[in-house]
Amino acid sequence: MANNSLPPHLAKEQIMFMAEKEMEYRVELFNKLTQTCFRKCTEKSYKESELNMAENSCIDRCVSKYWQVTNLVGQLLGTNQPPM
Amino acid sequence: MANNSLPPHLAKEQIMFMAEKEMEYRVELFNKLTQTCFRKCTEKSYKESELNMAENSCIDRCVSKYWQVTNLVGQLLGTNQPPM
Amino acid sequence: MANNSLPPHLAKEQIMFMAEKEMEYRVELFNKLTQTCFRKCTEKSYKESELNMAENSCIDRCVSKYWQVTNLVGQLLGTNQPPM
Amino acid sequence: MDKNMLGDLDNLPEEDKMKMAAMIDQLQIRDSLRMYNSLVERCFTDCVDSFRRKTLDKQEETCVRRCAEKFLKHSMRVGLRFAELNQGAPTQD
Amino acid sequence: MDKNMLGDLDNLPEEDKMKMAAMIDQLQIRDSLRMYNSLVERCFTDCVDSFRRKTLDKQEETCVRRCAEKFLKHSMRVGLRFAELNQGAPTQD
Amino acid sequence: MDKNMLGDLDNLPEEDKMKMAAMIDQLQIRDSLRMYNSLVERCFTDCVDSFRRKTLDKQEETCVRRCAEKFLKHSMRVGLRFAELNQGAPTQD
Repeated sequence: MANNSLPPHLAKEQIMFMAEKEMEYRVELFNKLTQTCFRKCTEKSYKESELNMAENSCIDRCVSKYWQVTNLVGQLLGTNQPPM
Repeated sequence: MANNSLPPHLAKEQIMFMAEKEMEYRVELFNKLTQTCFRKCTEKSYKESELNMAENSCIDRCVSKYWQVTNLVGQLLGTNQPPM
Repeated sequence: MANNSLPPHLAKEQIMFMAEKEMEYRVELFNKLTQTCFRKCTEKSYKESELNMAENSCIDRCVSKYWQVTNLVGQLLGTNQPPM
Repeated sequence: MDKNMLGDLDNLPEEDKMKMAAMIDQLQIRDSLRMYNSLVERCFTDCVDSFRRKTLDKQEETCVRRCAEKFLKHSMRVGLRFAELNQGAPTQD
Repeated sequence: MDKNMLGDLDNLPEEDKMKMAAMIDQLQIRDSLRMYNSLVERCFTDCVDSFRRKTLDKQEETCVRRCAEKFLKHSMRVGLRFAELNQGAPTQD
Repeated sequence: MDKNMLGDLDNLPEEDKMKMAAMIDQLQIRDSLRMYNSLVERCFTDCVDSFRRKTLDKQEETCVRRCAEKFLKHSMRVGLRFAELNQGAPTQD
């Protein structure tokens, strides 16, 4: 990221780009988490459209565990700043 | 979408952006539909490279049903304009 | 690709765009290959974090075969230039 | 990831801030179109398996409705939990 | 989604229309590269399961060829049906 | 795909070359963020199946660590082989 070697208007583009990628990353994380926890917590028979109690608490725990996995993997990848 | 609060050249960018997203959406819909119907209608043994009659009619019905699901979900999401 | 009908600054954008797509294509190929070979060559029990000999040679062969499939499909698609 | 970078953003001139806001709007539009596509794919895959007719039968339609509604509720709940974690309850549980 | 927006597009000056046309070309290029990657992944996944040698054997090669050709024919047929529906046979069947 | 196109690139003025270099940096950033997201998804999917508690138990944590480390080693090995093939050992085996 030779940011400082770029002319100013490109450097600014870089900042905008990084902000965009940061947001894209969060959106993608959210999407993958949502899909994965839906798969893990919901029965595919779709007998009703409400979430029952078991599903609700499964979702909460699933999000919490997914978050921990994200941080754990972040540490392993050696990023000194946590990924979120 | 505070479109009208943007300076004109950004507003124009917004229009271009929306057109691009609209196209991307259609392309993605087409790709997902193609992949899903291939999975549902084709045997994985690949005994021949032609589509047989059963596969051809499965494809037609699969596309038709996928389309209906797209519209049904669109209604549920409460978009007043249909998604296609 | 009516490249030559575009004003020069758009034509240059086209070149940059093509280079970007070319890179994106390679990155996506690499990612899909990596994911697919991980699925084919690694046991999901994760009894250890090292790759054992069987996994290592599976990876090498998997990459080699994936590459061949890429070229084979490239030929079938009738691109006169190979895809890599 | 980048407190620093977000600091930099505050110092941007007005027009750039507007560009940022527009960008965020745009990402949300793209995101919701993608979510829509994924939802359709998932509910179709889970609910439709017979291709002897070209229209959805009653049972398939009911299944798709429930699937979509359930997914939306699921998605909102995940969003709430995700926001809580993002706002910083210390990570380790 | 947006008849209105497409209306707006007609009023764009010439240069913007060219930009639009270029954008459409570009999306098609990106799309065909993605399709190519997905096709390779699918046919590899379905056809190659043994890793005792580093070259495709005859059977795997035949399988890949058929898979790819079948997928292309499938994809064209889907494209035709999709276009028909897009051009507006009323949705409900 | 395009030896020709890459030829064209050499003739670009300096500023465009810098843009290209920036673009490559940017693609790598995006790519590594995507890889990170995929890695998390895969190891979570393979290692976490019980949702009776809201924290990872010891066994799940060990599984995730091994999965991630293994994936990274795998990914590096694939990268080496991929680079060799890209640099042109003749394709047909």
